[in-house]
Amino acid sequence: MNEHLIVRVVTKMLVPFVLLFALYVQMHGDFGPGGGFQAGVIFAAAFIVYAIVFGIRPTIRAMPVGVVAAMVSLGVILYAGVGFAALLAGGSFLDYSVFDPHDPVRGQHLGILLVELGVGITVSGVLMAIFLTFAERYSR
Amino acid sequence: MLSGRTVSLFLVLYGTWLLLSGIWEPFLMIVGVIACCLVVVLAHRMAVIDEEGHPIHLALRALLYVPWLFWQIALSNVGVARRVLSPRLNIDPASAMVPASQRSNAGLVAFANSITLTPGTVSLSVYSDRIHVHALHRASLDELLNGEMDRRVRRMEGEV
Amino acid sequence: MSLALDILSWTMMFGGSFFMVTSGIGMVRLPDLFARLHSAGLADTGGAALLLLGMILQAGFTLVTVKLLLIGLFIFLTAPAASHAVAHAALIGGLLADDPDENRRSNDEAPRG
Amino acid sequence: MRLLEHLPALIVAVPMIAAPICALLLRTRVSYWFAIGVAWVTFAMSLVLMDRVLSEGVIVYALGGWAPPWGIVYVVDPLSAMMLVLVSGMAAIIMPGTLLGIGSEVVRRAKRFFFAVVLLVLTGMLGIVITGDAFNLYVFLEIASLASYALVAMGSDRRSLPAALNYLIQGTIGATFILIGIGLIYMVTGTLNMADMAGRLQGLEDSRPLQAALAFILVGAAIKFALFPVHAWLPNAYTHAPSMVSAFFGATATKLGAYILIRFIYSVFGDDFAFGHMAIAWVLIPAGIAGAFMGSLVAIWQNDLKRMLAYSSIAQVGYIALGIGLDNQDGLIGAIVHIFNHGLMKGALFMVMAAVILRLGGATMAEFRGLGRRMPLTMACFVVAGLSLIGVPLTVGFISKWYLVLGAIEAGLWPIAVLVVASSLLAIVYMWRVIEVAYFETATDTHAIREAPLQLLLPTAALALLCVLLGISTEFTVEIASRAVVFLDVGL
Amino acid sequence: MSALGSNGGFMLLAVAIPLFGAIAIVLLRRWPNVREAATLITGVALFVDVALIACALQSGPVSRLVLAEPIVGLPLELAVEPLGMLFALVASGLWIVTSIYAIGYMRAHHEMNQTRFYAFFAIAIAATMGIALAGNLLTLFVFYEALTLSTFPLVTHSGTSEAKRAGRTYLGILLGTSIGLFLVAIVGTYAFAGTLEFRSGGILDGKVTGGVAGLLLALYAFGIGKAAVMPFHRWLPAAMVAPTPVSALLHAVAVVKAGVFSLLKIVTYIFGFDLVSGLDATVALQIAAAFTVIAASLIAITQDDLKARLAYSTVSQLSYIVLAALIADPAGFLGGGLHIATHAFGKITLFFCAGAILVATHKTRVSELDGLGRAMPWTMAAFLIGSLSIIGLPPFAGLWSKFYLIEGAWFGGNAWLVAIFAVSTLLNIFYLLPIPFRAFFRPAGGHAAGPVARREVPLTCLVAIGITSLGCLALFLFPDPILDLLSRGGAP
Amino acid sequence: MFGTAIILILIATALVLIRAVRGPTPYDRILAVNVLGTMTVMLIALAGFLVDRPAFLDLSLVYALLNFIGTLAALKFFKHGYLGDAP
Amino acid sequence: MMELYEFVIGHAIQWGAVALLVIGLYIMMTRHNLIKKVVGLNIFQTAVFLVYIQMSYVTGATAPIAKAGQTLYSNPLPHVLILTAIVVSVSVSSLALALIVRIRESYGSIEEDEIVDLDAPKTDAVA
Ligand code: NA
Ligand code: NA
Repeated sequence: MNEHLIVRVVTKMLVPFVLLFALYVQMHGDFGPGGGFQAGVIFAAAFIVYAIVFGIRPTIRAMPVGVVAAMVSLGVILYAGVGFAALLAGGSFLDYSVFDPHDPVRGQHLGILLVELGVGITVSGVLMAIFLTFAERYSR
Repeated sequence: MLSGRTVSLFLVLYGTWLLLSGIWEPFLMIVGVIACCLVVVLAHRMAVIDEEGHPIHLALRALLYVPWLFWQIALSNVGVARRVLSPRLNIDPASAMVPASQRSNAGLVAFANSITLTPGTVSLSVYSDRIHVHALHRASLDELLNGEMDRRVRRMEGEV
Repeated sequence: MSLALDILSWTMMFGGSFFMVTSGIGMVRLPDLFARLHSAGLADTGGAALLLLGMILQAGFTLVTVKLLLIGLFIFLTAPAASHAVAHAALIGGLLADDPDENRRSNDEAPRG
Repeated sequence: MRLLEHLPALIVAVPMIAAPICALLLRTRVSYWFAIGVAWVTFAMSLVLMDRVLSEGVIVYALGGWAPPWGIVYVVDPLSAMMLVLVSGMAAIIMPGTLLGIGSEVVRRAKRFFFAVVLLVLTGMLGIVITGDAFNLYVFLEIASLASYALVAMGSDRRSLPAALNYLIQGTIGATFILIGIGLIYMVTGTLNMADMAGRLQGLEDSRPLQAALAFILVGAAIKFALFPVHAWLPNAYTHAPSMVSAFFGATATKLGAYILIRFIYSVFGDDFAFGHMAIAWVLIPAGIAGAFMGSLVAIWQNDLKRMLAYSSIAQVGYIALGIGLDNQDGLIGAIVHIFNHGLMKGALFMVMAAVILRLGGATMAEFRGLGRRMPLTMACFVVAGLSLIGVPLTVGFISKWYLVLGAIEAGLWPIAVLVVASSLLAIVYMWRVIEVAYFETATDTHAIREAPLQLLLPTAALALLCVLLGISTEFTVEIASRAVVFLDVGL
Repeated sequence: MSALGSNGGFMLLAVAIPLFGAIAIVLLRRWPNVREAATLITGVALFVDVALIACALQSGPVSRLVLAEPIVGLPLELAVEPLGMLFALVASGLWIVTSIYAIGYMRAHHEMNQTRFYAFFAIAIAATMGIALAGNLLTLFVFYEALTLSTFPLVTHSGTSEAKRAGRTYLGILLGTSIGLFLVAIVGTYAFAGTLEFRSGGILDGKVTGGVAGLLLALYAFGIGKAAVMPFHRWLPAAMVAPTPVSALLHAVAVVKAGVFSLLKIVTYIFGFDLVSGLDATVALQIAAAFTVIAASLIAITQDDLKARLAYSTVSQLSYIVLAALIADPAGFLGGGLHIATHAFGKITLFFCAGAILVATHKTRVSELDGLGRAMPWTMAAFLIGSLSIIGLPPFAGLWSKFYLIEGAWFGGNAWLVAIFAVSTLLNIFYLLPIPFRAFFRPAGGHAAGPVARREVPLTCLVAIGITSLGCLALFLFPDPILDLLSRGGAP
Repeated sequence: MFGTAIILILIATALVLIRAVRGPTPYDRILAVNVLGTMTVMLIALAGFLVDRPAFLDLSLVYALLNFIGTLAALKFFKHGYLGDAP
Repeated sequence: MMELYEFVIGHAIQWGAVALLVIGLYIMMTRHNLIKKVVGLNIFQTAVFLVYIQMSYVTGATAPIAKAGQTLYSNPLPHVLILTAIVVSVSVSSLALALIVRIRESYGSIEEDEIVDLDAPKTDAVA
């Protein structure tokens, strides 16, 4: 689709802002759970639209496959790791208030932020991985 | 790497971030810087920071063009709605080549998208010097062939 | 003032909905793909814009407005690109009856997009 | 130790964090050992939890320290403790054999991730069992299901792919039904906590959404549970999945559908509503009996033994549904005990398939000719587990059938009692075909076939042994099932 | 009482000795002579053990021995009562004789897999001891199934396709009836009575309505397939393919006797005479049994195959005991119990003779036996003794059991049964006596013409035949010990 | 008033659905689904106002993005038969 | 007036959900093309989103929200639930598509009946 001028230009303009929006959702998601999912989807969507318009090879150049695969695992590890950290800090599993003994609410903020980050990384990793395998190998 | 365009992209992104955040909290502002840096790095790796992907040079003059375009969109919306809703379906489809005098790809895209955005005309195909346009009614095509939109877009590109 | 705003926003949203429905009618009534493309434009531009404006008036100047504007900006950027992509694909697919480019399939001059 | 208090969370969290770590381990062998360790640690945790539940009563653990109505709670009662032991125990027992078992049965490029996905399944299954939050249950259900679809698809036989896709489609329909049901209850009660739901449902028997919710959950769970006539995903999935996967699923997967059904009927809706108001017995009992017959009958005609076992699973699932449908203590004890006992038998039988496929490259009647002499120990395990499947006394199968028949008679359903045992006679036919071929016929080829390797043989033998031990001493299974039934407040 | 001094310890030994014997037989498989010695030693040890139990029973109270508790409140336990004692004595005694016979027969007949044969034979005896000493109905059922499974390899011993078919029939009917009907009856009994213990006067009286009791009784009567009440008798003629010692095991020592023994015991100790005699169903079942008596006799007359004729004779004779049970009074109990013993001695003699004829002359048909009395005088004399005993003519033991049966029928108000017994006796004469008559009084003719050489069978076979024939006589002369024993059981 | 708008848009959605079902060319369907997407974006936003949950706006923005991607993917896939690089 | 809206919307959504359920199931059952089946599955799952959207309208459905100060967070709200459901739905679809890719690689077809035919000679006949 490289010859497709309009789509190409529009996509180029779009991609940075979509990525930014993903990070925005990620970082502002801590006022209610669920932000990580959205962020992950949006983040991956940016790469997916890029891959559709420019092809797989440039996409992999920007985001190597190994990185994508590691993202999946690292996100989950981050998620569960925060839970364990809470345990070790003396709270119950996923009890983030222990992260800041003086201000439990801040602790909760931090905990949710990290957990959601884990979710976001995993979700985007999974989606990208699936798209890459799908697009790489499927032809009608 | 750190071209003017890159810096510009960073600033625009950060502005958007602040606007979206709406909270002047140091933590989020710092996170915003990190986030924008990350995006710029990724955008750079994806090679989208160029005059096509970040046509900041058009921004100022676009402020003049956009209101006119919106007015055109409003007018043609009403027009197309009337045609669609008229009992006998008052349409007369036609397609033709419309000359395009823009010099840059960004300008060409702006022109083509403007055509598509105004209901009643759709850009079918873009060539370096002309755009293949389809219209719901011959009248819209004739109006486009006047060349006013072409001129205004080229003015946005900056006249030589 | 608030009442006036309400009326204005109500009108806008009603207008937007009207364009949406008109777009839908056009999608059904119009005879071929290229004609329907214009009808789709009604939803993307008049419909979406008026609805968003109506909502902005309801929201006042808040984060919600910023997001509504963002949605509008996004639609105005991507909708024509999508429409064009469909139209272009259909053109290449040979769906246009009075195609002026006689040499489309002779690779004389490949369109740039 | 303080960490003990957090066991309800750890038992899910440990496999959850272990799964991605396992994926990051680049060598298959390393992740294999890692997964074995995790499975056994989980198993140990489930035993400790069981012990605590039996001695101290129900454990409620609030995630994040938030009290029940706001946060997600994990609840360990006798039933969930038993399911935890079953799931983690089967994982622990089966895991050591997997590396050999998947040798030729998993596509090469999937091997690296095999163990990570297995741990993901484990996470989801344990989560389903332990959570006290309805929506959380759905999420865990999907984690387990997605990973399960992937596991089935890892089979090296290309037929595993359409099988996995079918499993995916039907499984998703089931899960979606459950999700709709949960949504409807949420709509009526405004809570996702199952205990809260039960409290707020009092007096709402005539609520349409509630009735719809029960119907949706019943159908959804039935699909997950492979209850006749919504069992269609199971035969191909179990046949074409790698045998070790079939062993694990055969022992656990459908059981979770049963668990979800029991959980919702007794812990959320209450049996007055489910059986009195909605008369779901009229669904469960006929479907259970029909499934028992249909599954066994079809099993008789199978040439591929994995497929035979798969159909046998459908039959066994019928018994469990029947036991639930009887709505009395003994019936439910029978169902719960059978959930556990069938896990042991099917686990052992599919492990035998894995061993036979490893040595002979297939598991059809042809491979089983003369197997009694070629792989005597493996076949001995097969016979023991097979007798148990038939329901011969002194095996676990007898115990489950005893309670099912007792429940049927207590419910005044004599014909059902007769049908239960009559259908188990069909099991004699399909098991005996194999035993006959293995002991009375001689192999057609003359290759020297060695007995199964120890990693496969020991777990198989352990399961077969359990089939007998737990058939003689039922302190563990029946005792816990009885407690579960008392706790669920059944038919009192 | 010390553990071993109590008859509890002896009861455990009664089950354990044959099992250890089986292990010894397998371990000694390389030395046939030692192996056979092990069989005999085990047999003697068992008999001594059982005799010790009998002595203990004579002198002291009965203790119980709990082996395990597979179902809460329902242990596997051993206990001794007179009827079971008798059965244990008969079975363990005849096992020694059968072993002696088998040693000669198996070697002379060049059978394969003799180790397997002796081992499973011993296991079957262990199961029989379990049946005889079962302390409750569950225990009885467990050993009943064990007996079925352990005799399967014996029935299919030759491994031919005919044997395989016979094995299928054998297993199909026995497992089918036991799981499909017997088990249902047991669970039903448990559901109503809350226990399965054998108690004087029964456990069901007053707990169930007449309809349920009738249903249960019917389930027992047909569910105990080993009693071979028509239409579930086919397995017995089918099992004729087995080697003769196995036939002896089936017809005299263990299997069919286990069936009628169970029925007698259930009527006596589960139902109680009062309950059974008051049931409408009893009459119907009596008719079924009476039909079996007559029909099987008629079929026997038409059989030319010697073993098949004897098999149908057994079917007929078994229903005598079924009728005895259904008469449900002390005289019937006495007659039934006695008939277990007398028929055992008579029928085992006949089968030993049939086996001897086969080994010596390879003849299996009645029509081929003309003139054989000259070649095998001892064998055919024994055959005559066995026949007379079965018919019930003096001076042989069969007289007593028939006497008590008729007495029970007459005084129990079932005069029509007396007629049945009379007709059946006539039929007995028709199908049994012609065989020795042919052998002694018809000249050898047909294809096997020519001078008849004396061809007796191996000495061990002859010894065995002699012992059992003498047994028939001895039981006629000294029936008192048995009658004493039996009269201590039965009515409360 | 949000309710009215929602009902009207639902009507429009139904009309577009007719086109999506009727086709006749794949381009017609793709176009219809694209318009459907735009309408859904508006629906979600309006629903957010109706139930006073501003978070719905994020959702509709995401949906708009997915709509765009979906249209491109469908076109490319229909035209070329692959999504990635030419095989 | 407001009640009327809510009634209409509530029921429109309800019937919409039912319609989607039925349409999705119908497609899944009648189509042989695997992609179409997955599309049907997606339509089917969309019904759930509608059910959960409808929850927002029903009075009393609002989840209990913790008191401020005690904690910042509330019980999962409908939109979070919908979002989760969407994520699940996307994952399921992706996995399904990935499977279809591999099916096409192995069979050269994504038509269910053709795939069944391709396996037919290999399937087990009754011995
Ligand atoms: Na347009
Ligand atoms: Na199963």
